[in-house]
Amino acid sequence: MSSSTVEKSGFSGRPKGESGIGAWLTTTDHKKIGIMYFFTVLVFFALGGAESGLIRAQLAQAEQNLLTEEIYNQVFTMHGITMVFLVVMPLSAAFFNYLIPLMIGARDVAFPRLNAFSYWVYLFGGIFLYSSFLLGGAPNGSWVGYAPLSTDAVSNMAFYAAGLNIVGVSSLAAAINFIVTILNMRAPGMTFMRMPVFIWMSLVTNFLLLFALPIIAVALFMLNADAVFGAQFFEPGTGGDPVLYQHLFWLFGHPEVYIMILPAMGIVSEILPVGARKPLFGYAAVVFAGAAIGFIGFGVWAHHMFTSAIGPVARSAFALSTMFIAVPTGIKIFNWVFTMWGGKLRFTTPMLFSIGFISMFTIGGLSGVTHAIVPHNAQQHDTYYVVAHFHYVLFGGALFGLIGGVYYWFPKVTGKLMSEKLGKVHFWTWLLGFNLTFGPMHMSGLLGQPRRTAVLPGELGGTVEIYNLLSSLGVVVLTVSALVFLFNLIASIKGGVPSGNDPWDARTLEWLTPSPTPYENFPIIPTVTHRDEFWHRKYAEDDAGKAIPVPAGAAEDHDADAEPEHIHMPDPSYWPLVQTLGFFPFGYGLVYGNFWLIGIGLAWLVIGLYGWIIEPLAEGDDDDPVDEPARPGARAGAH
Amino acid sequence: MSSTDAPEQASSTDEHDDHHPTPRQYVNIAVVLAVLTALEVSTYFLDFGVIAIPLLVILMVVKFLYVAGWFMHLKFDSRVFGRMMYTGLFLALGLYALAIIVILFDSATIA
Amino acid sequence: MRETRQTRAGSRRRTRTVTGIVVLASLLLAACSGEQNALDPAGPFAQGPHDLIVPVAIIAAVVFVLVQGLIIYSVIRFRTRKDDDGSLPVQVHGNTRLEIVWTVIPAVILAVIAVPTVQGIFEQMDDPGGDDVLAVEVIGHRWWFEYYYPDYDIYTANEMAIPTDTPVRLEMTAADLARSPEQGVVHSFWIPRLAGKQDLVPGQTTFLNMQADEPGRYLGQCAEYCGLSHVNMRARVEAMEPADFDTWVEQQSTPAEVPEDGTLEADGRELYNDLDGRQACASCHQVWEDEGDARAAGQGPDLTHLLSREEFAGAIHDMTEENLRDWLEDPNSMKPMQYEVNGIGMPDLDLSEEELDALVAYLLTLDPES
Amino acid sequence: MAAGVETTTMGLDHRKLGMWTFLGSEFLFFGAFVSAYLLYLDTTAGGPGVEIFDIPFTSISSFVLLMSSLTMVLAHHAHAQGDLRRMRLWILATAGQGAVFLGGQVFEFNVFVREGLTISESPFASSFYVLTGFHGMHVFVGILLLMSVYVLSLIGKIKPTQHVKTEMIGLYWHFVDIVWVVIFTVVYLIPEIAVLE
Ligand code: HEA
Ligand code: HEA
Ligand code: HEC
Ligand code: CUA
Ligand SMILES: [Cu+2]
Repeated sequence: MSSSTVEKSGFSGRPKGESGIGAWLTTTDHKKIGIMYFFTVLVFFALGGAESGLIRAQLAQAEQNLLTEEIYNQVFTMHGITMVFLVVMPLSAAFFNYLIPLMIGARDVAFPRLNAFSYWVYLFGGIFLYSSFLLGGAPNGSWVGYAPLSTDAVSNMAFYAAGLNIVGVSSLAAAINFIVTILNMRAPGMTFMRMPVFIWMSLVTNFLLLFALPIIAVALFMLNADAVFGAQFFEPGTGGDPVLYQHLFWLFGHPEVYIMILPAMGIVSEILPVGARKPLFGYAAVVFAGAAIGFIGFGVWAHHMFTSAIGPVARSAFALSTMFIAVPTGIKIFNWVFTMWGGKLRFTTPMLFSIGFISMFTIGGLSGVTHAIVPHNAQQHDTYYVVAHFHYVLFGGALFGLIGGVYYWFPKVTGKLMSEKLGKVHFWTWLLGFNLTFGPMHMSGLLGQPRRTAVLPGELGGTVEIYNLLSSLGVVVLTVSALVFLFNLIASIKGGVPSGNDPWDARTLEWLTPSPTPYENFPIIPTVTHRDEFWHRKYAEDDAGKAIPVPAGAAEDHDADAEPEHIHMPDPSYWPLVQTLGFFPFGYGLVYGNFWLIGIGLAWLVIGLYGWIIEPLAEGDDDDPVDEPARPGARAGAH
Repeated sequence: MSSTDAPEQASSTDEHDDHHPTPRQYVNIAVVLAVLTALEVSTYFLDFGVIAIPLLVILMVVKFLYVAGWFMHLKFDSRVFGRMMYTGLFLALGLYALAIIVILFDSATIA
Repeated sequence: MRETRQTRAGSRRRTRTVTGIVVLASLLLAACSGEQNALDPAGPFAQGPHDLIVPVAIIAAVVFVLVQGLIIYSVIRFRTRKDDDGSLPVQVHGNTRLEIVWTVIPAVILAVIAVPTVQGIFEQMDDPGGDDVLAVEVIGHRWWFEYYYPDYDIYTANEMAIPTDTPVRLEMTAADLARSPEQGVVHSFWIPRLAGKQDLVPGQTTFLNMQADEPGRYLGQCAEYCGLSHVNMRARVEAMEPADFDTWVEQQSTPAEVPEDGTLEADGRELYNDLDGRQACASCHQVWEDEGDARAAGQGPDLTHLLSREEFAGAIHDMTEENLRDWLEDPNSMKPMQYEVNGIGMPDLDLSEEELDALVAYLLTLDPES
Repeated sequence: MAAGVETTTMGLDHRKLGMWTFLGSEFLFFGAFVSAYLLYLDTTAGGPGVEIFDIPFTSISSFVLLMSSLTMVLAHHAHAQGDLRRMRLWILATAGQGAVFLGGQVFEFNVFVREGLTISESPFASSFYVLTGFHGMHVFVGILLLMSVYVLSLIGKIKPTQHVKTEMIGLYWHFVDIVWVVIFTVVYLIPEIAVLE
């Protein structure tokens, strides 16, 4: 093990500092990266929220002209892109980062530097997308970017194509990383059926990412090639098929919506049992349903194209598969409800958000099923009724779950509790503001209000106006609520009440270690003998199924015979940050059709890769152990 | 960490090297691949009639399996690897076949 | 065909009573207002889907009440009480029988819904057939709808005239003639009270059936985002008694009258054909003046009987003298377009006051009623 | 906590598992391009179509790429034996064959462009160039990786024991080869034969 010191004198050395900004810039620690994801998401959420504020201000009354059509179209496009790709997905990634290693009893992810790489690519991809505002206008072709509209230069959608591909690289790298981590780094004894549901849902989500991202990458490359390099993929003038783009986009797009909801479902499945003081009702069914949703989710994509140029047989087939997906989702809903049934519920803030999740998501899910009634989908499609549906599942679902997760794991990260009082204010205003904003959209949509329209036409009839006004008022409530959340967050980081190591009487492994989590996560890697391992270390069940606490100290110490280990942690590295900067020239090259920039970007990425490879080997990195005994003779043979 | 014994303990690297093929076997496989390729190309010069296309597909699959099985060691390595790859392969085949069928045979234009 | 339509009308009356009982009272309240209201069908092709969604909405409402009821009940019943002894509740891990119940019941419900859904899809898309079907070709341009009546060789824009009680089969595609006949972007034609929407795809033809029971003006909107002025791409259907429709066809099939020489209108016609140096109106628009001439689609809307339409420019402005003048003076301020950057829309032709007077006077003569 | 195989849950090397995971997703990537190509086979907008292919020429370069898989696996075998010198030799051979293939592709593209098949000619042309171009990019990346292994093993950064590294690059290389096996049949041979008939 001492041989590693020899290696330290390599090409550039590795960064040291344990503190200060440098430590953050070069970190490969999954916990720090998770925290960076979280704060970056906050900024993008504020941007996306501000954009939605502009949307709602414009639509508060009929025939308003606060924003021109040109600006409005950019704003709603960027709102959609921001919320989907720069808020919900990376917020899930923040949880993956922080929690996956902790929940499976590992010290880091499988590829720590790749993990840092993912973060920086995400950040720079986001900055790249937003730089378009300064460079002649943001993309304005909607978040689905239908061709051939988006191949038109005035749509600025080259930024969308290049930007999303960059962000996609981040997600793909992260997906591979997390899949390998979950499959290959579980603590001894943690079999698949002992994994926490959150881990299961993360695994499914990352497989969805793994298989869905390449599809949109292709769609975006084609779009980019059409828009900038004169290709003809979707150009009807030469026989290109615009519907092909729609198929490719939604082949990705639908799995994508489950990518956004499954992590939240995992989080809720962790919080509910803790809040109800009862194990998850039907663990196997919840896990299986999650996997089924992921799988079926690949086979329903054309339900976004019911009014497109597809025929009756396809419409019927996709209607059926779409309806069918309600079955596994329903299983989860009822299992969650029955987790609460017969429990002793403690209404902590995370619990409130989880209950809010079940309740609000069900509304969005049910309106989803009404979309699958194809003959009537022709009325709903591209109206505010759809906008209502997807905000109920995305905001009422994904965001409620993820925010519940923030409250729940905040003590884990900081060792402090968030204010429960402010948390409850946040929850109730959030719930109110959310329903006020999106509830009325069901009505205005059915009354004929189309989406993606820059002005609310007065001729739609008086009723629509009042619904829009309510929606716009809702955003005011939401903004206040978000500020309460933000204040709570900052105040609790600064001066929150110490939480102790296990504030919720939790069930899973991450609470086994001290809070805040020490650098190496676990002093000794735990050996797992049960699902909900940590809970079983605290309680036993009597014959009637009643739980009784195990007296302190009497617990059978599973890890007693484990020897103290020599702990290797991944070293920090400059290269993920340095290398990913290369995506800027690469991206701008793709946007402006400049092969020099593309070349510079690629060269930069390659050189960065070399820096990465040549960097002195560290113990415990995603590389071969340097302390592997060298085979005498073999080395000599090399020269 | 090497002291903890995981339940699904693995064979060490050196162990599974043992049942890796020899260079001679690799060369044999390559010869087979070369012959198959020659057969493929011959369909261009000779007229195989209706069997040409099925034949080409079969040859392609066989070559695929040979390279994956021998050169990529799928035959000898953990089944997990193969599962990863075939999941992607079959998902791609299924999804794109479905999409192509929808586009070619059930576009609204025809209805 | 007639028969099915009658049975549909019957079921329509029945569901009206059903809707009356629907819990969603607000749905009903809304159903009484707005000419672009998807909840107030005014023809069989809108009624069919409506009759399907109402029971589904009821089922959804029941599931909604059930789930929310369960949640609220659990929250109240199983909250930790003040006098709680701190012991843990019974650790139930699951119940296979229950879980099967809530797997099977939704599956059965959905299977039941699926049958009429699939039937509805085929009904909605099938060619209504029969001799009385009126064919109309719809071409979506950025950002206005063009209509062509192949049976009568009539071109018009924005407002589609149809006879009542007659099925109309729309054959639709999209094109931006400014660029090439086959280029264009996706649009969607949607008149909620008469039918659901159907996308218009450049290079392909799609179909949509619609029919109006009563005469009236039905509002609609392009429903697929198509860029800058998507919001300003509105559509209208003017349904009229068959006799009135025949009159309309008659009028539209008469060439426009040529104004007498020496009048302001005649000057306008001159300018229309030749704007010395600037792009002439006639290069993009057609005014059909001679039976012998072929009628043809242009880059811009056909102006032959401009004044037979109540609105113009994607049906966002009333057809008034003032508006027309403003339009010619500065089209972009009346409706954002992209002529300069993208060749889409109507250019600003730098018209002088006199030219404007003359052109507007000329346009106002394009009225089949006069 | 090194990634030694002994310490992982499934007993698999992280990097190999990661590589296979990545390759799984690559099928979806190439599959989409191949699908677009198949859809657009006849969509030539009056320009050149599949008849433009020079099958004998492509057969040779395909054959070279196929054989590079043999040298690749021999390189790994040598590395597994701890024989870095021979490993480097085979690596060079592999990269060389890859370069021959790439050169062939560049030549082929040039000929096609001169014959009027540019990327903006038709959807057929676009999908052909982008599909084979992306494959070419993969080969190019493979060559870069191979040369890195070569150099790194020279300067002692890759040790005789670290044959997982060659194995990983081998996996990638064989995959790229497999994709070409499919492309050669589906993109070149079958359409060409269908046209001849
Ligand atoms: C988190 C994201 C998310 C989730 C989870 C879902 C879930 C579902 N979605 Fe949604 N959807 C979106 C995000 C999401 N969607 C987005 C973003 C769009 C718009 C994209 C755009 O155009 O911009 C969209 C659009 C969309 C459409 C296209 C609408 C249109 O444009 O015309 C359709 C059509 O079928 C649909 C259906 C469904 C269905 C059936 C589900 C199902 O999974 C829901 C299942 C859940 C339940 C049904 C509730 C619980 C179940 C029970 C309590 C059991 C009992 C129930 C019954 C018996 C019915 N969605
Ligand atoms: C997860 C996804 C998500 C989320 C959370 C939201 C959140 C919101 N969205 Fe949505 N939206 C989409 C995804 C999402 N949206 C998508 C995909 C589209 C389709 C785009 C398209 O058609 O292409 C869309 C479209 C869309 C439209 C339709 C636009 C149109 O069709 O013309 C509207 C209209 O009202 C709207 C409104 C809102 C509102 C009011 C919120 C609010 O809930 C937002 C509330 C948030 C805030 C108010 C933020 C406040 C925060 C602070 C103030 C904190 C400050 C903090 C720091 C400095 C750290 N959105
Ligand atoms: C380069 C092409 C072009 C030229 C030249 C042009 N127009 Fe137009 N015009 C259009 C287009 C395109 C529209 C449809 C705009 C829309 O609604 O989005 C239009 C719309 C109109 C309309 C409204 C028609 C309706 O029913 O919506 C009128 C009236 C009109 N033009 C008159 C004129 C006159 C008069 C001139 C000459 C002084 C002229 N146009 C020159 C392209 C042109
Ligand atoms: Cu045309 Cu929107
Ligand atoms: Cu979907």
